[in-house]
Amino acid sequence: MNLNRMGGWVVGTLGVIALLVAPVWLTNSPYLMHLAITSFFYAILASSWSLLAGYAGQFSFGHMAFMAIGAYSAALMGYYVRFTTAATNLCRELSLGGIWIVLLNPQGVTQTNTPNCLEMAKATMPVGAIIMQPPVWAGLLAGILMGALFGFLVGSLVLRLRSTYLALFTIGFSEILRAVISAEIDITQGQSGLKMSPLFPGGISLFGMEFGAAAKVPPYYAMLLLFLISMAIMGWLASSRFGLFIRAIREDEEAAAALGVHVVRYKVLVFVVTATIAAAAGVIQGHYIGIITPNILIILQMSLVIAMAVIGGLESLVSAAIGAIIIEFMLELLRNSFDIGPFSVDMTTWRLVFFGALLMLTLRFRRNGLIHPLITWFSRRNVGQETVANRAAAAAAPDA
Amino acid sequence: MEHGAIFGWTMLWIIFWGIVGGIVTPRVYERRNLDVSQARLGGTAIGAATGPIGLIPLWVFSPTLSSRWITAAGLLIVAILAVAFARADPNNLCVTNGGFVASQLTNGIVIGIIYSLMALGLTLIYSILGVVSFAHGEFYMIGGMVVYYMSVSALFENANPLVWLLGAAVVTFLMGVAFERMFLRVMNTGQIERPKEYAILVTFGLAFFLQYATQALVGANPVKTQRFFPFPNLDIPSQESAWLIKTTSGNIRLFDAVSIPNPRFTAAAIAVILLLMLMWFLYKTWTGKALRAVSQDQQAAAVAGINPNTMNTLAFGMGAMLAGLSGATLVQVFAWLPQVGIPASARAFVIIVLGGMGSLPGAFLGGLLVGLVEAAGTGCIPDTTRAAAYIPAYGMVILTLTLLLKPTGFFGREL
Amino acid sequence: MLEIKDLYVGYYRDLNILQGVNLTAKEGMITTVLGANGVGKSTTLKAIYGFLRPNEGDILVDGQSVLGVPTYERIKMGLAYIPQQPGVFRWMSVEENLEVGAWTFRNDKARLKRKLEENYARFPILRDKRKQLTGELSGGQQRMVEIGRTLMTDPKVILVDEPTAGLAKLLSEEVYQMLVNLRDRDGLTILLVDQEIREALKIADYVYVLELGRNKFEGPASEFQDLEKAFWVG
Amino acid sequence: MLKLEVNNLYKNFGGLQVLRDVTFEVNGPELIGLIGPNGAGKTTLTNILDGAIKPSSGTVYLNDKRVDTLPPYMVARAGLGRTFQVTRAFRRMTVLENLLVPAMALHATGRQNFEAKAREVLDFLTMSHLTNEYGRALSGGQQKLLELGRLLMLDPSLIILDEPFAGVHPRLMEVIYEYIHRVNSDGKAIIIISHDMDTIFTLSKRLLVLNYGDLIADGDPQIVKNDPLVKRAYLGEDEEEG
Repeated sequence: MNLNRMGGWVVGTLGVIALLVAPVWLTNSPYLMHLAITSFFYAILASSWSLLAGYAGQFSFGHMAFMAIGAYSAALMGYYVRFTTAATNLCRELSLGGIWIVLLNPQGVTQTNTPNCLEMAKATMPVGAIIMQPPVWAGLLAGILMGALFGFLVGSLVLRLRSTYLALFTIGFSEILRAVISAEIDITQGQSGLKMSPLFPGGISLFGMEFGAAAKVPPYYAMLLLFLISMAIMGWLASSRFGLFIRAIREDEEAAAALGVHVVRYKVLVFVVTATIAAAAGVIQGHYIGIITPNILIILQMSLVIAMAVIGGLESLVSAAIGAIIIEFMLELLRNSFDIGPFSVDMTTWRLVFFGALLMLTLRFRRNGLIHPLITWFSRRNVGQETVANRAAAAAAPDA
Repeated sequence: MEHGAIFGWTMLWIIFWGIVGGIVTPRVYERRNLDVSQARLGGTAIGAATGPIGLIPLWVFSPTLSSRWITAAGLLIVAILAVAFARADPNNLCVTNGGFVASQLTNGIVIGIIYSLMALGLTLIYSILGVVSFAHGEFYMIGGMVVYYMSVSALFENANPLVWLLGAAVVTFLMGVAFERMFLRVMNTGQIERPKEYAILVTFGLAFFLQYATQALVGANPVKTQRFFPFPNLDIPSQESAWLIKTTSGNIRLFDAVSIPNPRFTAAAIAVILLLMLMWFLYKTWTGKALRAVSQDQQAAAVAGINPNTMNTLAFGMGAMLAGLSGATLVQVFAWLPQVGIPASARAFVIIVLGGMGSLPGAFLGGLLVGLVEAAGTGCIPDTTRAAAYIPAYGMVILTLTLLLKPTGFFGREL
Repeated sequence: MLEIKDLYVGYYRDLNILQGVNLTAKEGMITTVLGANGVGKSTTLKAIYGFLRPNEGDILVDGQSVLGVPTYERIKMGLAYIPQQPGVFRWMSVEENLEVGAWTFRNDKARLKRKLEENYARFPILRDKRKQLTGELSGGQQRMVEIGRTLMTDPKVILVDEPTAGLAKLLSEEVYQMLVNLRDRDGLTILLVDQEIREALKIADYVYVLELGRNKFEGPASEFQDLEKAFWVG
Repeated sequence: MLKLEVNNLYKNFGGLQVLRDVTFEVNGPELIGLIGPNGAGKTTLTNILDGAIKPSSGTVYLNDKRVDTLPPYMVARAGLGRTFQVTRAFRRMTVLENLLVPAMALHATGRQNFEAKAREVLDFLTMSHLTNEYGRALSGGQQKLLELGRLLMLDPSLIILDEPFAGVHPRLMEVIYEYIHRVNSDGKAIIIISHDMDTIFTLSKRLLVLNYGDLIADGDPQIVKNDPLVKRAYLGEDEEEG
């Protein structure tokens, strides 16, 4: 292990420790805590998008759709699924060794409300029967599974498409999903959104302290944990054969196949992996915010994730994540509107204009992003010297 | 729907046999060393239209699949679906009221013409630069904004609406030219690695930038202009029985059945004039010929002395202008917001893929078809709010089917 | 007329398809470049016309270097290029194709008309088909359209790359006859690159043989009786 | 012992017949030259052997395993490696990573097992000073060598080299010559597609000639050279003969 690599580990470990202990200082500022949680959320999305687009070269504009699929799967499960200890005989249900998984009927918003089958069944159910909302982890599991499923479907479908078509298709996929969620009001509540329970409905005790359902510290650690886990998984994948192969596929599919790489499998797989991570982030964020609406799917959200990944550095997970965290904080810092003489500048919109311009300029003049070159400068600064030194050594050696 | 099951089962039957035909037919053709380029589309169409009745002879005799066969099968599918729909929902307006159907179809064509205008801009850009502009919808939005703000400005308030349109054209053209010069020209110099991906991201970035720059400048409240050209009151043949044409200032009624709102009608009329002007430009002027030459063979055009850089800039500017003009005509139809370009550009993507990337007639035909499908979808689905919300979905279904069955579209030159 | 001096061309700086090629196309003659395929014949023409940038060497037209001139302006120096793949505009009519050839003097209507007439006189069949889409024409006719379009600007030197590749034998004879006519009637300088060694030698005045990006033999066509010498390495 | 059997290969694209009844065998570590005028079907044949396209009819067996129905990655794993006419180094990956791709595609073990071998290969190609450079930083000739290096890591039993000498500097040519000899003496069969007659005649012990889809000659280079069919394909129709 060379010095640079070690330096990277040291900086990384220090960074993680800093993030772990940060709540000690931040805890008095719920606003900063909220910012931190949101920035982790975006960091997960930006880094997983960079795995998809930067490493594998699959320019998908549908990444937020996978996130929404995760969040909505969990939210719908919380709404329509109950675990009971007795049969209702009215709802659709599935018996699993003494426990019934009950599917509630949609009560409807637009048309006349239909009665809740479980409420009606309560009269006939034995006394003492327990009715339970599915726990958060079950929703998380459902969200992840659905994310993986849709990642698989989209991945298999767009496999043969060239980059332009892939971009067109995924942008359309995202829009269609938003249309479906907005339109199926009776199930999804449309624009008014689905409420989601807090991550820890009953509160939780951490480090000997009690935190209520609304406290920011538990979701901070939940999101940070997800961030670290997904970074660890993606980092491991990126440095293993998976990463090697998807980058080879990005560079030249045909050549990769001729060298024995199963192109189809890895292309689908990278969709599945990134979709799953995005979906998991969506579930946690949904529970943290407490409500999920179709507006998380607007193009702006996708644009932000892309801007974060590109400005940070598309071809590096860490750069994309750092870019996301920095930009999320900058978005907040630039929030304050101000007046210049008679003109009032509405910064809530102008900051987006600024990041749009920055995105274009970065692409035009710094394809590798603004953060990534710093990292490579540290990690690769001796490659040039090494090449020169090796060449000199080879020249000095007598010809064999 | 009273008997929704009929329609549902018909759909399932069609989808099932479509898939069977689409999977098996190419294999049969490949095994017999026949041309497989049409086999998947043809197999799917014939399977979906006729089920095993058509598929078995198809597999046994494996005739050459001409586009005529495929079109016939496509029409048959539409007919079967129409009959199933009529059986399933006999009280639907689309079944009972011929006038309503005619009206929907006409309105579909009317709106389709405007979609075509916008898609033509996108396809023009693609055929010359080889780039799909993800900011196309934003030029559309800006075209409408320019018209609205000219129409309320003290200076142009009383000007002829054509002046507003001219303003929209000039603004979007110049923006397109400036963007091409600043961000896309470098693609030809070899300075940019992987130019295709660069183009996708940088035009996407432009969309993001333009959308919020507009919002920052004018706010996010929906705006809409008055009718550009109200109809004169006409009653033909006579006032008592105006069965041929009857107009009020906001509506025109043809044959006592087909009714078209004024804004849509004028928008389509302007679009038709613009299309004719575009055709004149492309086919009769030197510059137009040069553009077509570049789109057909870059090298030969360069050999003939045509500067490709100039043509790239011009094509992008004109593409942006066409989008801007279609927005400019539609700002009297729809409420206008900075976000209005997103569904519009998604639709334009669908159209150019359906028509075949880079094909001008394809874009026109695709626009009409998408207009018709949307009209049928919105007009016939019983639940109107839901139908309206699903408008973008129809386009996506078309896009998915095109990509699966015939990725080159109607007149595609290449995938 | 056209001189190529010590030309190194390739897609990378160190992978040179051409490694020091020297050629001269003399005025009013057909100069033929032969060689097995892959030795860089087409590359030479592409470099002369500016589709590839030479790593080293120079290209002179009438003693004037063309290296800094962009491709689309080389036509104004009297150069013209007929590539191997028919470069016609398939979805344009024959007449439109010819008109595009007149792009550099598009505002000179009289000249345009004169040149169109000249071409129709040269290829009468094109007059009959002038409203037809060029893509619907036969391969030989497409060649005619292309040659006609190239001649619109009165070039001094034409670079011709395997003009008969993929054409039937009868048609190829026609095409070679066309080239001879261009030399004899119009006094053009022609640099012909070809695979059809026998045919190309028949019409050539002067012959170069390339091998692996370098000159191998050269001399007047009359000296080239031993075909095998031109091709096999002995 | 390598064995490649190509039986009655036909390929047509639409109406165009690109290959017609191509049959040949490769037994053991042969060094074969494949030549033919442009459009003769050399690239199509390579793509069929490699699995990138399927033949219209006919079969290909590699070491008694049918490979014409397999996708390229399976064919590669079955022991067929190829290079491309235009260099296809992975430009945004380091030289070392370029070499690891085929090795790791072949074996499901960690990368540390292959790094030593990769360094050996780089030594042989005189590129060890470039180990950590990106593919795009390499010169064209080095990219060509890198491609050859990737084949060594794949360790196939049959190698198809598509124009290995196009445009390379004489010094580099020697490296490639040595590469071919060494790989061949390691027991691998090599098919070289080249326009460079000189090299083909010096290197190969056997020559295959394709002309418009027909395999018109197969045998000793010196004999093939005087075959009237081959002459006609290259020199054009000879009028004295007909």
